[in-house]
Formats: sequence, structure tokens, C-alpha cells
Amino acid sequence: MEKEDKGKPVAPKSRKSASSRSHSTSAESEKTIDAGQVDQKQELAEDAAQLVDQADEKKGKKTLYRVVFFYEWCKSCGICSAMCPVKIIMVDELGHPYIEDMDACIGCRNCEIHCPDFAITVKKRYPERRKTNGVA
Amino acid sequence: MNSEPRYEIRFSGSGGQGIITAAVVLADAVGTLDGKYVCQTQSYGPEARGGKSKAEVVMCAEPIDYPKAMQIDLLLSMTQASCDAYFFDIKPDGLLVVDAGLVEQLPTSRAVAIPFTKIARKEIGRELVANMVALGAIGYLSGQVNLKNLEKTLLSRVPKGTENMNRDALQAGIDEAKKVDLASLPRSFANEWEAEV
Amino acid sequence: MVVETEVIRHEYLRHDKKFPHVWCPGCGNGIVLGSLLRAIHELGLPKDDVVVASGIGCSSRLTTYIDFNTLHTTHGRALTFATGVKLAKPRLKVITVMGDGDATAIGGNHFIHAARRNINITAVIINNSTYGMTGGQYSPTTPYGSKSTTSVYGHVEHDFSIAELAVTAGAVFVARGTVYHAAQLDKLLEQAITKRGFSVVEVISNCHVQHGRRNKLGDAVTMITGFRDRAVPVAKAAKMSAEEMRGKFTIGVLCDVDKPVSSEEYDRIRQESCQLPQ
Amino acid sequence: MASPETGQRLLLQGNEAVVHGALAAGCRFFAGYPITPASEISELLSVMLPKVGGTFIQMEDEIASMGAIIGASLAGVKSMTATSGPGFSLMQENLGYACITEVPCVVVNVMRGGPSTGLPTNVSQGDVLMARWGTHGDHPIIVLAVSSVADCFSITVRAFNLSEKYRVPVILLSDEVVAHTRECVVLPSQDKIRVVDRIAPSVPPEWYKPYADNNRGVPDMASFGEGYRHHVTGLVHDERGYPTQQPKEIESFLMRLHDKITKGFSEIMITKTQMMEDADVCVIAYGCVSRAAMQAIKMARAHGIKAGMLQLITLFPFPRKAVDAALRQCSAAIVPELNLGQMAREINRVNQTGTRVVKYNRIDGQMITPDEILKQILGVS
Repeated sequence: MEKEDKGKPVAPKSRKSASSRSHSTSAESEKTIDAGQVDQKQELAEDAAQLVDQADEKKGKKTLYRVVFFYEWCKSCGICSAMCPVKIIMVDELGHPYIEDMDACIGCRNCEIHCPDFAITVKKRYPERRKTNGVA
Repeated sequence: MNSEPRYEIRFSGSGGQGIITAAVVLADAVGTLDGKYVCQTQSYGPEARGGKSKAEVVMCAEPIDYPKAMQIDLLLSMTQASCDAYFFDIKPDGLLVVDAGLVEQLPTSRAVAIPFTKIARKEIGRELVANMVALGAIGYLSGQVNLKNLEKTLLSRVPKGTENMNRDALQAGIDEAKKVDLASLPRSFANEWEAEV
Repeated sequence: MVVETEVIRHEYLRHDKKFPHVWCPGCGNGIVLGSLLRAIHELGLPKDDVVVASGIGCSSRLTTYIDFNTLHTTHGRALTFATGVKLAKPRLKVITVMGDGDATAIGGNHFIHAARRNINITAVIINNSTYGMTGGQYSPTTPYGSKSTTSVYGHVEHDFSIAELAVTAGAVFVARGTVYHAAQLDKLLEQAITKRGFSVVEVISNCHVQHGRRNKLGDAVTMITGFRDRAVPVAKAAKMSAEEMRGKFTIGVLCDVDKPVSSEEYDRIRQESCQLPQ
Repeated sequence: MASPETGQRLLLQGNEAVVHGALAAGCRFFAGYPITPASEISELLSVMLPKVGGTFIQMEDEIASMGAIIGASLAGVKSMTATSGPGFSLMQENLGYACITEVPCVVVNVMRGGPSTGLPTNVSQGDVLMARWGTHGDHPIIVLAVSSVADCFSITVRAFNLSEKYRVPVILLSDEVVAHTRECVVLPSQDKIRVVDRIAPSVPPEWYKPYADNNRGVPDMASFGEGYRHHVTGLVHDERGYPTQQPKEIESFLMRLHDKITKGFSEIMITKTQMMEDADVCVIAYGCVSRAAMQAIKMARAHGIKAGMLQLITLFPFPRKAVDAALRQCSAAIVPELNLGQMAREINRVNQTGTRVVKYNRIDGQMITPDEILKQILGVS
């Protein structure tokens, strides 16, 4: 199952997102950060990783995120798209979500926590990405 | 009818007179300490509070099949109403024991009237223990229980601090019953129980 | 930082159950389940020590999917089973998940008495204002005038507030959240699970398929984002007039008090009487 | 109330003996709601349970009581509730839940006159078929009836043992007369009492299938919090405990519920015969009525009539073999009951010999007296 999680989303839908990703600029994404913080303020502060992110931003480096859809479980309800503060989650003709501009993602995780079907994971995108240590 | 005769006692009165407590103490003494088979039953519900109340003790040297009284050997009545209501299945040679102050019309001549409530009030100082005075009298008159065991059981069952009062009440009942000459009653069977006591 | 869904998926969902789950696309039940699992994860509760009991209804189906000791009981009775489990094995963390009809109609008596009794149980009540599973009949929280399959001419009865009912019945912790405010919901659930005593979290959720469609409330997205506009934080609501609060509801912690917990008190009695001469 | 001291003669009420039996069988959880004539069981257990490390709780109603004991049993604690007719009616839904989820528990129903509030302080045997068929669905259940204070102790222990062994709720039918009669009993010491406990799984948790069939038909039972995380549901479920709608799985599951009881018939069906060796007429009775019947049989013997007694202790599964043997042997059977013939109907159902089955019924809240039964015996001899 673990393999499916990582493998599947890249398959049919990823073409669009992959192509759009290259067009994004850092200026665009910075502009939308304020809008994206609506409901998530409390939790953002708690996290140590966030401090690292802030430090990175000061240095002019921006944390990149990757939104992974697990299409097997997706029921195309459209909530993720509606919840995205930077409006990068688009919906295709069949109702399946895809990312318009992955670099514009601010990592608010609104889509992830509002997905009723456990079909979205938002991950940090480091060049040398650490393995998730969240597993108890 | 039965190879081993049953002895059946019915306690009757009104709710609050301690009729059931008296029956339980007797049953406990006969069953646990005397070692006979015993069944104690009672009427439940609304009639146990203020209305007619009854409790029965059946004792036998052999296991008891039917747990309720069938033909009563001894009926205790602490009120007129209960006497009238529960007298019907007493044996022809059964004995009726009543509270002299509370039961005025006796349905049989084989009856003993002792003023239990008056004794409790005058000698013990508490009307509350009239049931124990009656229990003492019944224990003696029935001849079915070892009186020492009866006292022992009573003391183990009453609330702490009331032991003396209850013991005195029981003894007053026994003393009063000793004054009764059962032989003078018509068709007495006094000889049978005298041998046992 | 929220735990990644991938972790939740791998760690807490039953790998031998068929997914996706039974709920309709866009159903808030899934969002609440996500919040609940994140809260349990954040608290670091061992899976073996968690018991999740549910009643009957859409929301109550969630016990099937999660890898704890799960108990899918009869309609409205989840709290009674939970009471038995908790008292029999006090070290277990007992959480019940119920719907609005489940908890407050058929299970209303158990609900108020669980609150009064103050046993260490957390009750999560997903309120979607209708009986979804049985086909959209009116529930105790269906608003006055609404349409349902059993009130096609408009509902003539009045609804009540589950959270306020819980406060009055004596629950020591009562909070209300919505599926829109999912991040806040995580926190509320964490607080409720940690709280000693009977804690209640009412979650305002959507049933766009039954309640929404009949009352022209729009699709899942419209209903869920609608909660953003109708929800008022407790502190802010305190300054608003009744007129301003019309059609709105408060969210956040409504009640947080401390009271002796009956299950703990009973433990003490048990320990004392065990030492008495037998 | 003193704690029971083994080996000592004690004067106990039927209800009190049930309590001591339950404690001896290992009951450590009781949830109940006050109701005449079962309240003494609650009262005494509220005193006794904490002393032995157990739990007593008075719930808000009988529905909740039944739910709580199932919850406690799932957590690994032997549990019981006690009630009377109206409360027993309320328990039916969750009783069905205990049947389908195979949760061991004991439900004591001290029968009183019905229907509805009926006759709260009077005796009856009106709940016999309800005990068997009260909850919906086609399920097996074990129903036992007590007739004396000594029974109340020993049959309660049996009830727990059967419940634990077969993972099935056991209904213990008492009645107002047995419940409130005081008799002397000597409680056996704990080491003389055979106590059966449910079998816990021996496989590692990953291998555990909570409802898998085995040669006994009774799956091993893991309790909550022991590492065997599993799902318990009142929906028809597969061997993993998950809801199923596969006709094959449904049928094999429901058949297993029946089969496990069928396999245990010889142990489950308890009857008692007295004076049956040469009997021409038998009285088939249970509960308090069997006491009157026994007295009547002795009276009949004094009249020179060869009467005998078949006392049913297990009412369901119906002890067909014992009843059949009695019917074959005798020319007539008297079935006295405090209802309009609920067991007589069962007896007639299995009567293949043409033996005359005579019902004798009373529904006026009073006991059947030995004289009345004797009259019936005389009538058929």
C-alpha cells in the first residue's frame, strides 16, 4: 500500500502540474502568504520545523511543498480546491483535483486536513528530503 | 400427610410493626443455629406499608418443598384487620396469639392474648420493640426454637446500641408467655411441646 | 505542524478494510475522523489503550475503519457501552462518536446522564441536523421550518443546542467546532480527550445529500464554507447582541470546569472497601 | 449484610443467593436499575462488589444497564444485570447485540405479573417465551430457571459458566417467590466451585480473527486493551468482525451461532427427576411451581398414586430428550405454570407418544398450591 501512495498520483494527472510548476515565480507566492494564514495561525507557531522554514525565508530561501493526491480514495468532492487559500488546486472535467502551480503552495495544509477521504498529503520538498519521522 | 410434620407460623399485623423482622429472626435462629430446614416468605408491596402485612415461617426436619404456609400451626396477629384476614387457614388445633390491646374480637377460643405493645411501652420504654416481645412469646409458645439461639440471632441482627433493649423485650415476651396456661385452652397439645423445651 | 495524512493513513486506518469509506463525497464525517486521529496522534495515546465506541448512523460507521479497540453498538447506546468499558478497565481511554439523532434523540437520556455522572469519557457528537443514513428524516437539531423527508411541509418543532444541553447536564468540558475549522477541531478534541471527566465536542457538519439538498443549502463546499460565516468564536459572541447572533452559533470552548470524576471516586471507594475486613 | 462465610449455614433470600453465586462465579461488574422484585440484587451487590475489587453502577434505565454490562464484558470482566418484566422488555435490543457479538453476560429476570407494570409484587412465570424469543432475529440463547435459594446460588454459577464457555448471554429466570423466600444454605468454599472462564486467544495479535470458527464453534475472545485490537459490531460480520452482506458469510455466521449451542446440548440442558423410577403420572414444572409440584407428588404417593417429577432447570434450549423420556414413560403429564401454558406448548410440540398433557395454569398473581396440583394428578389417575 505504501508503494501505491507514492506512485499513483504521479501517473495520469501529474502532467499538467508538472508543466505549470516551471512557470511560477517567487514573487507571486510571497504575495499570497498572508491570505493563506487565515485559520492556521495557532498551529503554525508550535512547530520546530516552522522555525527552520522562517529562518530559510529570511535567508531568501523559500520552503517548497508537494501536494500528493491519492486518487484511489478521492471522491472528487471539490473541498480541497475550495479550501486552498492560494487557489492552486484545480479541478478537471471529472472533478479530480490537480495542482496548477506547485511552487505556489504555501504549505498551509488546509486541503489536507479538510479532505474527508484521507486522499491528500502535503509534504515538504527538500532536495535531500528527510524521511517522515512522524510514525509512532 | 407428610412423613415429617411441618410447623408453620404466620406473623401478621400492619406495616411498620416489625412483623417481617420478627419472622426473619425466628427463621434465622431455627435454620442457622437449630439446624432445621426453614422457609420464610412474606407479603410485599403497598400492603407492607401501613396496610395488612404478613410473614410466614415454615420449619421442618426434612427439606421443605412448598415454601409457603399451607395449614398454620400458630398465627400471630398484631392488628384486628390482619387477624380477620389471615385467620382462615389455621389448623383446627392451631394456636392464635394476639396483641391484647389491638385485637379485641377473637375468631377462636384457642387463643392467647398478651398485650405486647403495652409491655413494650411500659417495661422497655419503646413501643417499637413490641415485635420482639411478641417474638419472645411465640418462640416460647411454639416450642419450635431454642430460646437461647433465638436471643443470639436477635442480637446479631439488630443495630448496634439497641442490643439490650431488644434482649429485654424478647425476655419480657418469654416471661409473659410462661404465665400462659396452654393446658387450659380447649384441645391443648401442650404436652407435645413441653417435652421438647 | 500538522501530522501528515500519509502517517495517519498508515498508522491508524485499518489496512484490511475497504477504502474509500462509505460516506458520500464531501461528507464532513471524514473530516472529523481526520481531526480525531490527528488529536490521538498528537497526544501519543497507544492504540491498544484507546476504545472508540459509536452508535448507529453515518457517523457511527467510522469505528469500522480505525485501528483501535472499536465498538459499533446499538442506536443511541454508545455511551452506555462506553460506561461499562471504562468502569471495567479504567486505564483505557474511551471515546464515543455519535450523530445528533443518535446522541440526543434515542440516546438523549444516556447522554444527559453520562454528563451528570461525570465518568472519564469523551463524547464526539457530529451534528449534521438530520438522520442521514435512514434517508433524511428530521432530528432533534433540524432547524424550525426546515424540510426533511418527515417534515415535507416544513418542520414545526424546535431544535436544541447539543453543546448547551451538555453544559446544563453537567459535562465538565464542552466545546463546539465545525468541519470548516478543522485545525481548531484538532485542538478541541485534544483538549477534550485530555480532560478528566465527561467531555463533549459538538461538531457542526454537513449533510448536503439529505439536509442540504432539501433545504437548498448547496453542495458540500457551499455548506462547509457556510459554517465560516455562521460560526462566531465564544469571546466575540459574548459581545454580540441576540439579534446579531441570530442564525449564528458559537464555536470554541463553551465550558471547562473541574468536578470530581465518578469513575475515580468509585476507584477510591473500591480501594478503601477492599482493605476492610471481609 | 455479612460477607458469605463458606461452610457456615446462612439464612439467605433467593435474591441474595444469586448475588453470592455471581460473586463466586467471578462476576465483577453489575449495572442495574431498581425494579421490584429484583432490587435486592442491586442493593447487595452495591455493598459486596467494591469489597472484591468489582464495580457496581446504577444506570439511568435497563437499556443502559444492559449496554454497560456488555461493555464491561468486552473489557474482560464477567458481568451481570438483574431486572424484572418491564426492565427485561427494555433490555431486549441490547440482549440481541450480546447474542450477535457473542458477549458473555448473565441477565437475571425475577418474574412478576405482566404485561406492562402488571403486578409488581406478585409472582408469575409469564416471561418464559419472552426470554427465549424476546429479542428480534433467529438466535440461540440459554434460559435457566431457579426454584430454591440453593438453586439461586448454584444455578447462577452455572449460568456464568455456560455464558463464558459458549459466549452467549444466559437468562436466569427467577420469580417473586423464589427471590423473596429465605432459606438456609451452606455456601461451598471457593475451591469447591467450578468456575469456567472465556478462552483468550493464544495466537499473536496480527493473526487473531475475532470471529473465526474453530472446532468448538466458539471463537476465542480477546478483551479490549490487551493488544488484540478488533472491531465489535451488531451488524452481521465476517470472521474479522467487519460488516458483511455476502450471503455465504451471513449464513455460515448465523449457523455457527446455533451450532455452538447444539454442540453443547448435553452440558447445557439441565433437568432434575424425582420419584420418576416407577411413575405413571409425571408433573413437569420449573421455578417456584416445581416446589408446589413436589409437595403434591408426595401427597399423591400417600394416596397410592405413582407420581413423579421432572423439573426443568434449563428451559431453553428446550430439554427435549428429558421431556420425551418422561412422556414415553407416563400415561399423563401435568404441566402447572403461572402463565397460560408457555412451556406446556413446548412440551406438546415434542410430544410424539400421544401422552395426555394436562395444563394447569394460574395467572392471578398467586402461587399454585400443592392441593391444586394434587387434584390434577387425581384427575388423570
